[in-house]
Amino acid sequence: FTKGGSGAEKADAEAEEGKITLDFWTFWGSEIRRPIIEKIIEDFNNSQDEIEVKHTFIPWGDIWTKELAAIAAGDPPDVVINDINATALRGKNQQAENLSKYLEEDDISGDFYEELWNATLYEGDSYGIPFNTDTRVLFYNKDAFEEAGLDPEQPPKTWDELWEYAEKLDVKDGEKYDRLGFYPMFGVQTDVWMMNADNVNFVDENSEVKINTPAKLDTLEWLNKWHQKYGADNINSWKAQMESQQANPFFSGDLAMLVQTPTFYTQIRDYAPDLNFGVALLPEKEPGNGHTSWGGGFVAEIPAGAENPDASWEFIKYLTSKEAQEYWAVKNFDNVANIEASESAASSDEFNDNGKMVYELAVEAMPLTMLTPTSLVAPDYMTLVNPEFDNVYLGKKTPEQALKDAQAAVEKEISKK
Amino acid sequence: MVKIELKNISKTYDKDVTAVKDFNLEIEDGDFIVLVGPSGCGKSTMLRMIAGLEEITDGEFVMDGRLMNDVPPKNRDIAMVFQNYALYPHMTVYDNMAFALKMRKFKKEEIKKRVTEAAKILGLEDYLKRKPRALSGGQRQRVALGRAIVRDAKLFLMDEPLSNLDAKLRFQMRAEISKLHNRLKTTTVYVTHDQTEAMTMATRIVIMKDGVIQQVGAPKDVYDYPENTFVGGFIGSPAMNFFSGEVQNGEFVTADGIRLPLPETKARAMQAAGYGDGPITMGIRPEHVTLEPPAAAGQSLAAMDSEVIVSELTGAETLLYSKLGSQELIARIDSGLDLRAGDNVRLAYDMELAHFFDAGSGDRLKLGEEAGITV
Amino acid sequence: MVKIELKNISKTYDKDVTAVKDFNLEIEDGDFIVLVGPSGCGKSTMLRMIAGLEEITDGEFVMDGRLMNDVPPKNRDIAMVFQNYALYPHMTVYDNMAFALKMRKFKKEEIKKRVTEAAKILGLEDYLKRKPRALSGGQRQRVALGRAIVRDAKLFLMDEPLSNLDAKLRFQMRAEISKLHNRLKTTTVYVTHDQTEAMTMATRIVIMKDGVIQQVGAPKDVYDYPENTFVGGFIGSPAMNFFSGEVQNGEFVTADGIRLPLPETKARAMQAAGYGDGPITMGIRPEHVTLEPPAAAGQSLAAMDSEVIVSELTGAETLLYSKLGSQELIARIDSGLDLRAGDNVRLAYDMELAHFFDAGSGDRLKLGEEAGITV
Amino acid sequence: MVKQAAGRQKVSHFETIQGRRQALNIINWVLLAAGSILMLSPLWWMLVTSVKTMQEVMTYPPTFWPESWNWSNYMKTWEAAPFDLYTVNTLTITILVVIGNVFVNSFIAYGFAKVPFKGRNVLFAIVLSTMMIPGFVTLIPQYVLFAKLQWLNTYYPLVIPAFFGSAFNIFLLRQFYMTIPDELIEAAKMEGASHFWIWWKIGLPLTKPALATVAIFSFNGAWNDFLGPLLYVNDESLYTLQLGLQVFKGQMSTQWNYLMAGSLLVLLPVIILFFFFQKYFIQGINLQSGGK
Amino acid sequence: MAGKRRFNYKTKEGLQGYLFILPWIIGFIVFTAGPLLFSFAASFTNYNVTSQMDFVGLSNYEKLFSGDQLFWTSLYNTLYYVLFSVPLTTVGAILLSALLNRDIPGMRLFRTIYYLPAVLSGVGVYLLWMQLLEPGTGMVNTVLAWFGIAGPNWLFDPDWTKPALIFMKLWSVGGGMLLYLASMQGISKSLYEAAEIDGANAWQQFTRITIPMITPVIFFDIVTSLIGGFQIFQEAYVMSNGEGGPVNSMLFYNLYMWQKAFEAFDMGYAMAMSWILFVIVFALTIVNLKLAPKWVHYEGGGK
Ligand SMILES: Nc1ncnc2c1ncn2[C@@H]1O[C@H](COP(=O)(O)OP(=O)(O)OP(=O)(O)O)[C@@H](O)[C@H]1O
Ligand SMILES: Nc1ncnc2c1ncn2[C@@H]1O[C@H](COP(=O)(O)OP(=O)(O)OP(=O)(O)O)[C@@H](O)[C@H]1O
Ligand SMILES: [Mg+2]
Ligand SMILES: [Mg+2]
Repeated sequence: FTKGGSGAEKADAEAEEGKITLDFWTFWGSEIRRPIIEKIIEDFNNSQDEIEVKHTFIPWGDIWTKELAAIAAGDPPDVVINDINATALRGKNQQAENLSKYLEEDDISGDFYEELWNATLYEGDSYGIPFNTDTRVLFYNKDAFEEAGLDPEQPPKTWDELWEYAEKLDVKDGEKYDRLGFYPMFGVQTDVWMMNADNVNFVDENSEVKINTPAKLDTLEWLNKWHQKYGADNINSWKAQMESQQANPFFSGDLAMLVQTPTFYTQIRDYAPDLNFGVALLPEKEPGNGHTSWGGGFVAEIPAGAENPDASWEFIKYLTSKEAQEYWAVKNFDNVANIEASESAASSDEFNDNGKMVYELAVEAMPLTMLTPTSLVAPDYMTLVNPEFDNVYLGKKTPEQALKDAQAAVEKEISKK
Repeated sequence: MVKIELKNISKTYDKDVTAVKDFNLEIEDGDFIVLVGPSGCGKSTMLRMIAGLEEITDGEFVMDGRLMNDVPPKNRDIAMVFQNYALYPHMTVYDNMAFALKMRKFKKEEIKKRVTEAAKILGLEDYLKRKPRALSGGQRQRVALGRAIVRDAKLFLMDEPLSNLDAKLRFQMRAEISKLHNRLKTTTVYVTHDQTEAMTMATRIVIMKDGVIQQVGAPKDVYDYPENTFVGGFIGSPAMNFFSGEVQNGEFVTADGIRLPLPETKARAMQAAGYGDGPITMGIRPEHVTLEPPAAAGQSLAAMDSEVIVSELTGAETLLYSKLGSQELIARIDSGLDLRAGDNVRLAYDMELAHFFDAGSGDRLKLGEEAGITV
Repeated sequence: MVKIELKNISKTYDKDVTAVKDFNLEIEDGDFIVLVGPSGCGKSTMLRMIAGLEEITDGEFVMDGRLMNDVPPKNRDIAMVFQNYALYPHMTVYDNMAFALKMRKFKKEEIKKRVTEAAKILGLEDYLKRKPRALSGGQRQRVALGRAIVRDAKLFLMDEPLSNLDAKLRFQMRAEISKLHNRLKTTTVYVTHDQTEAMTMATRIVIMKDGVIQQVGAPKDVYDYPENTFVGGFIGSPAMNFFSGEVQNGEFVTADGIRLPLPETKARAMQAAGYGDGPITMGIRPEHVTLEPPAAAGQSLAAMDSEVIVSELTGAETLLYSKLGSQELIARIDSGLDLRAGDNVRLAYDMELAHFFDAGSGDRLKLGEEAGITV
Repeated sequence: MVKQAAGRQKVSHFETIQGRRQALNIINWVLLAAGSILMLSPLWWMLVTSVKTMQEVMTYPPTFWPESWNWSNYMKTWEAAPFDLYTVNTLTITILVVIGNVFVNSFIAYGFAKVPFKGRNVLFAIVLSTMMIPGFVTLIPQYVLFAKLQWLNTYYPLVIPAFFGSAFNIFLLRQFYMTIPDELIEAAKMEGASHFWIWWKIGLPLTKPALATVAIFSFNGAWNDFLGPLLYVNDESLYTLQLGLQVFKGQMSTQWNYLMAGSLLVLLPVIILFFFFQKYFIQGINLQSGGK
Repeated sequence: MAGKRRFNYKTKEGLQGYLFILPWIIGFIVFTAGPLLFSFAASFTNYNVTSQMDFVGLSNYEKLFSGDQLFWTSLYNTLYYVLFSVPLTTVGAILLSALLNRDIPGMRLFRTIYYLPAVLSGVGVYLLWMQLLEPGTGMVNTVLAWFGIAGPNWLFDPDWTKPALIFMKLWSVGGGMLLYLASMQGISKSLYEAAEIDGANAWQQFTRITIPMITPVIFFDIVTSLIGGFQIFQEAYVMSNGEGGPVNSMLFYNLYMWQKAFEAFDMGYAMAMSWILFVIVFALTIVNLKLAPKWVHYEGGGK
């Protein structure tokens, strides 16, 4: 047990030097990400002599359970990377420090994509500063396009084109598919297409439930059409592969088009270097409807009750500054929240042609990207909604009925509060 | 080494099985009490209560003046041989025997000395390193016995400790236990089904039936003067022969009308006791029914012709199964003669040594011959 | 119901413990073999091999002409009473007894009939619903016995089935087993330490020692003509008295120089057999040492004065411990006399019934008297 | 020797003891072997994945036999994090937990099984009921408790509770104690042993198979514990193997080959331990052999 | 008077009893009781871990019973799972241990192999299973196809998700197998000998001797798997991405509770849920305890 003690002693020793030590928790422990974040930290530590940041890797997913427990115990870390979508909720529950007082002095709100920034606000106050983000774009296999007689430089732009292309790209062998053209719900879910259709979240800012809308009904019917086209057996089999996060049919050319985050490019780069692919914005429902995409991201936040919020703020500011962000973006091939950093990364020399192509498109997609922040009134309403969609695909309900039921269920949930 | 009083002790299992009922006994320091009785009569239960393994439902158990009912077994300083051995299966024979001594923090050499000595007595020297699993039944039983005799307990409880040994070994062990008892004078309560053991080892025998004491007394007294038909029939093997009948004119008349003349003194005493001509039960031991013998002085013989039903050789003697009228009869005769079923013999009944009991209660008629018996 | 041949059977445990060595025996259909021998001599092992529970290390076991060594126990159709009962602790007494019948798909009523009947014979009617844990030792043993007798097996194996019963019950059970055997004529192998059981139940007795057969024969033959000192000493209780000495001029002379005249025929036979004046062991049973008796016809008595060391009443008789010269001696006399330690008695030795053995090997000297014995 | 004398019935091989045993054994063996395939298939998959390149891992359709066996993955895995240190850490925790679990639970279980006392059944029901509340409901209050005790960032929260019994193990060992004949306890009482000694000298040895089982379970549990160390340890120098393995797992992508290699390496000691530890719970203790 | 003394002796032994369980009592008071009581108390509040903990009476419970469809869904899913997984795993483990409790070559290896799944734990295994259960090329359906069986869409068909999890659970019966193996060691050989003589074949010996003699452990297994079954969580969490699977068919009680506690931060509500679960499981356990004397055989007499 002496080890436990020594850890504490070390912290004390550093404190003696008169420096403030900050505990910084991230879930970036991989051999790629870890050195990058640690380089940023090192730079920060070297940039001044009052604050010393100590990085701790805590596994993905469980990091926030631990954070919550630590907050409850009154002994939280100083800065934590957390999910952007629940930031407002955490603000509401006072899990994170209100950053307004710092923002009054240093208003950096304009540095970030608006959608991201808004997601951090609860009653107008920010509870976390956006760090990185993502969006969804369409990857497609150029060789397959050519094979199917499609122009590899003309990816589908609308839902109808998408369907049409897929039809051409399909290679069928009896009931099975040797190549699947496209299936919208690999990689993203029903809700993304619904937003793509009408740019409205299921529950809007005013807590109004917007599930049973004509555009969403159209979407559901359209998605169901896809489902019926390929059949549950085929879809499930392919889907299982994709969800296992291993063997990906897109790499092998067995899947012609796939909606994925831009960082998916790094996987193509590493695991399927010979793949001849292109990227495009998400197709729109009909021309002019808008290529709305969907994304998420992470913020740097100060957990409630942290000891040195001022110092923490300094560090967060550094983390989200253009310099650090650009470094992160380029080294990781990741989308960042800082607009300037994002844009300058797009033209970075470190990327090769493909990289540039993907990154530029990602930056282009960012302003079109919606977030789905956790609803403050019914944080887990998706548990009520998802089964209704499932029922449609299973043929147990009509799309109308399903949306009606989902609408009713969520309204009921909200009314309980 | 200890005086024991058992006062009105009863034991009820599971609310309805009464195993021991109102048991009263005082055991003197150095006594060797042998407990006998039919299977299931409560002997083991009694021992287990004394040991503290079974709660005493009712009554008091006092040891050297101290009420023991509530003293835990380990503080009673009693050594016990369990009827079913209860050896520790994971320990060697040596460790089984040494366990109690280790618990009592004896020195290693002392333990070794005692265990080896006991093992020698018990003929277990060669098995000390074995686990019970690899022993024969009799060897296990000897280990169980050894476990007790290595100790100097205040009280020994032995529940049929020799039942699985051969005659010769049993004979030796009996001698060893007696020797031990003579040396240490440890108060002992001993359960056995072996008549010889009971008769030869006991200072006093306690005969139980259905949880109730039937008679307590020195072996010879119990044999010679059984308090009731049960004791008479139980002690002695083969059992005493019983005939129901009645007394008529100084003769015992069986149900079949066969007449056996009574010795005069007995006849008179019976008359005096009011059994002049009422129904009565006569008991006579097989060894007191003999083959046409020359009546010796003081014997009162009544002879009858009988047919041999079975003749059974037991070694030294022969058991002769026959009938007196319609009632079965066993006689114990010398093995010299070779009798066959169907042979006719003339059997003599030594009426002087016959016993008489109340036909209803089965209690012994006290006819004056018990004078000087220490009960 | 079955004829059994045991040929050169040996059993070795764990590579080094030899429990049975070169066992040879033919058991006729309907035989009632009693196996006796000191504790640990291999009796149970033998039964377990016959049952198929223990592998036969060497030799052949043949049943009705069929080699059985490799036949699994359940196909041997053997009923067995285990020395340690081996009752099923989770079943009631009824179920314990019914188990084998159930396994053999007997009808419910038939099972009920048989079990109730057996329970009645065994005095277990009141306990049918109990689990073994709530039974006394003797009751458990009776359940074990009951489990075997409900069956009509081809062969019964009984390993000390009555050891924990009281004399009376044992006597009854013995009778029941004999009855059963007379009725069914089931071949039976029976292990006991009880001399009476051995003598009365057996058609033939097998005496073992250290895994080796010492003698096989009818009870009376074994008793009267023990093949060697071991058998002589083992059969009969108390054991035969042995004196070492030598033959001189038709007299047996003990080591202390005490002279006991031999019957003429014996003396002559001995001479003929070359034991004219070599060292020799004489054995005489306690019942053949009597108190100054009137010599009957054909008896060859030699009388000596002796001092009583201990006189032990066993019920019907008294055991008299004394000495012949420096050698210990037990006599079995009638209980009439009240002898005390230190009393002087004149003891007569019935030399006609004495046994003589080679001093070295302990083997019996065949002096012609065994004529007509069926071995 | 002539085993087949004239006139004797010939016994078919499968009617003999050996024959029947053999037949049964063969059936048994075949069944088990068939089942083994099912049992081993995930393991095989792990092994295959662990030696693949990531590129092959992502190949569709997946391959059941790797193109090349890249054993060097194991080296890389081991070097990806201070696994030597993590091994020592994990071992420290595990050994302490096993010791605590084996002895303390056995002790408590003996009390519940063999020492009658008032309220035993009620208390036992409470023991059982502690298993019935889902862990994450008490997670926060328990964390707060350990924080109050100043035990955060030490192994205390992982180790100390093991010395105060766990319901599962208490229950398990109690069941085993209940199968020990009372006569043995009684005999020991007669010989002057206190309950403590009876537990130590009779109880422990006679429940060896159960103890071995508890030891294996505890070892397994502590060795594979993830949530405990995650919550209570902050310092990465105090991390355990399971936490260490997480470096291969990302939010978006996972380095499957390294993760599987690491998992297999972590699994190995448990398998080896189990293989050799078996004898303790297979070694029969014939509880009845000491009696009739 | 005598009564009083008897009380003393009993009390003395009783005190020893308390001494034996003292570690547990201390542990319970120090480590368990506090959090338990806290969670009980908090179930009557709107506790959200960080900012609020106001008494709301029974409203959490009311909401659960009256208006929460998912509560019932999750309860149904959980009951379904328990109802099938407990008997199946118990029987499976017993049968497996019977096969493994023999002395034939390779047995050590087999035991190790069958125990392996119990050692493999955590998230990785479930991901692995997702691959094995993959309907098209997954190993399970591939093997089923050899026997001409068209395997179902395990994790995507709401009718098959729970069977899939039960199947997975069955795969790891090695833990239970270990328990049974251990308890089979305590059975006296002489019972088998007696049964053999009585004519019982291997199967009869197994059902008539082995099974009754291991009832203490069967009882243990049933009670603990029941308790454990009701708390099924991680499998579902991993395999449904924390969401509950198709049509919420994998939304088990604890998964739903977890969502409430750590996603919606409605900890008070989750704690109320946990106590309802507690009551259900406790009631079942008490029933089990009461029924036990009818079928569990304790060689030690259960004193
Ligand atoms: N499993 C075993 N392993 C090793 N030796 C054994 C085993 N079982 C018995 N023995 C030894 O074999 C010998 C014969 O044992 P067996 O049980 O046949 O004796 P027995 O004649 O029945 O004796 P008893 O009258 O005491 O029951 C004994 O010396 C015993 O110690
Ligand atoms: N645990 C128990 N529960 C119920 N009844 C019992 C229990 N133990 C013994 N008995 C009954 O109590 C009576 C006395 O039993 P005990 O063991 O004292 O007999 P015993 O005299 O030792 O007989 P044996 O000579 O057969 O050993 C018997 O009828 C028995 O069935
Ligand atoms: Mg008894
Ligand atoms: Mg024997």
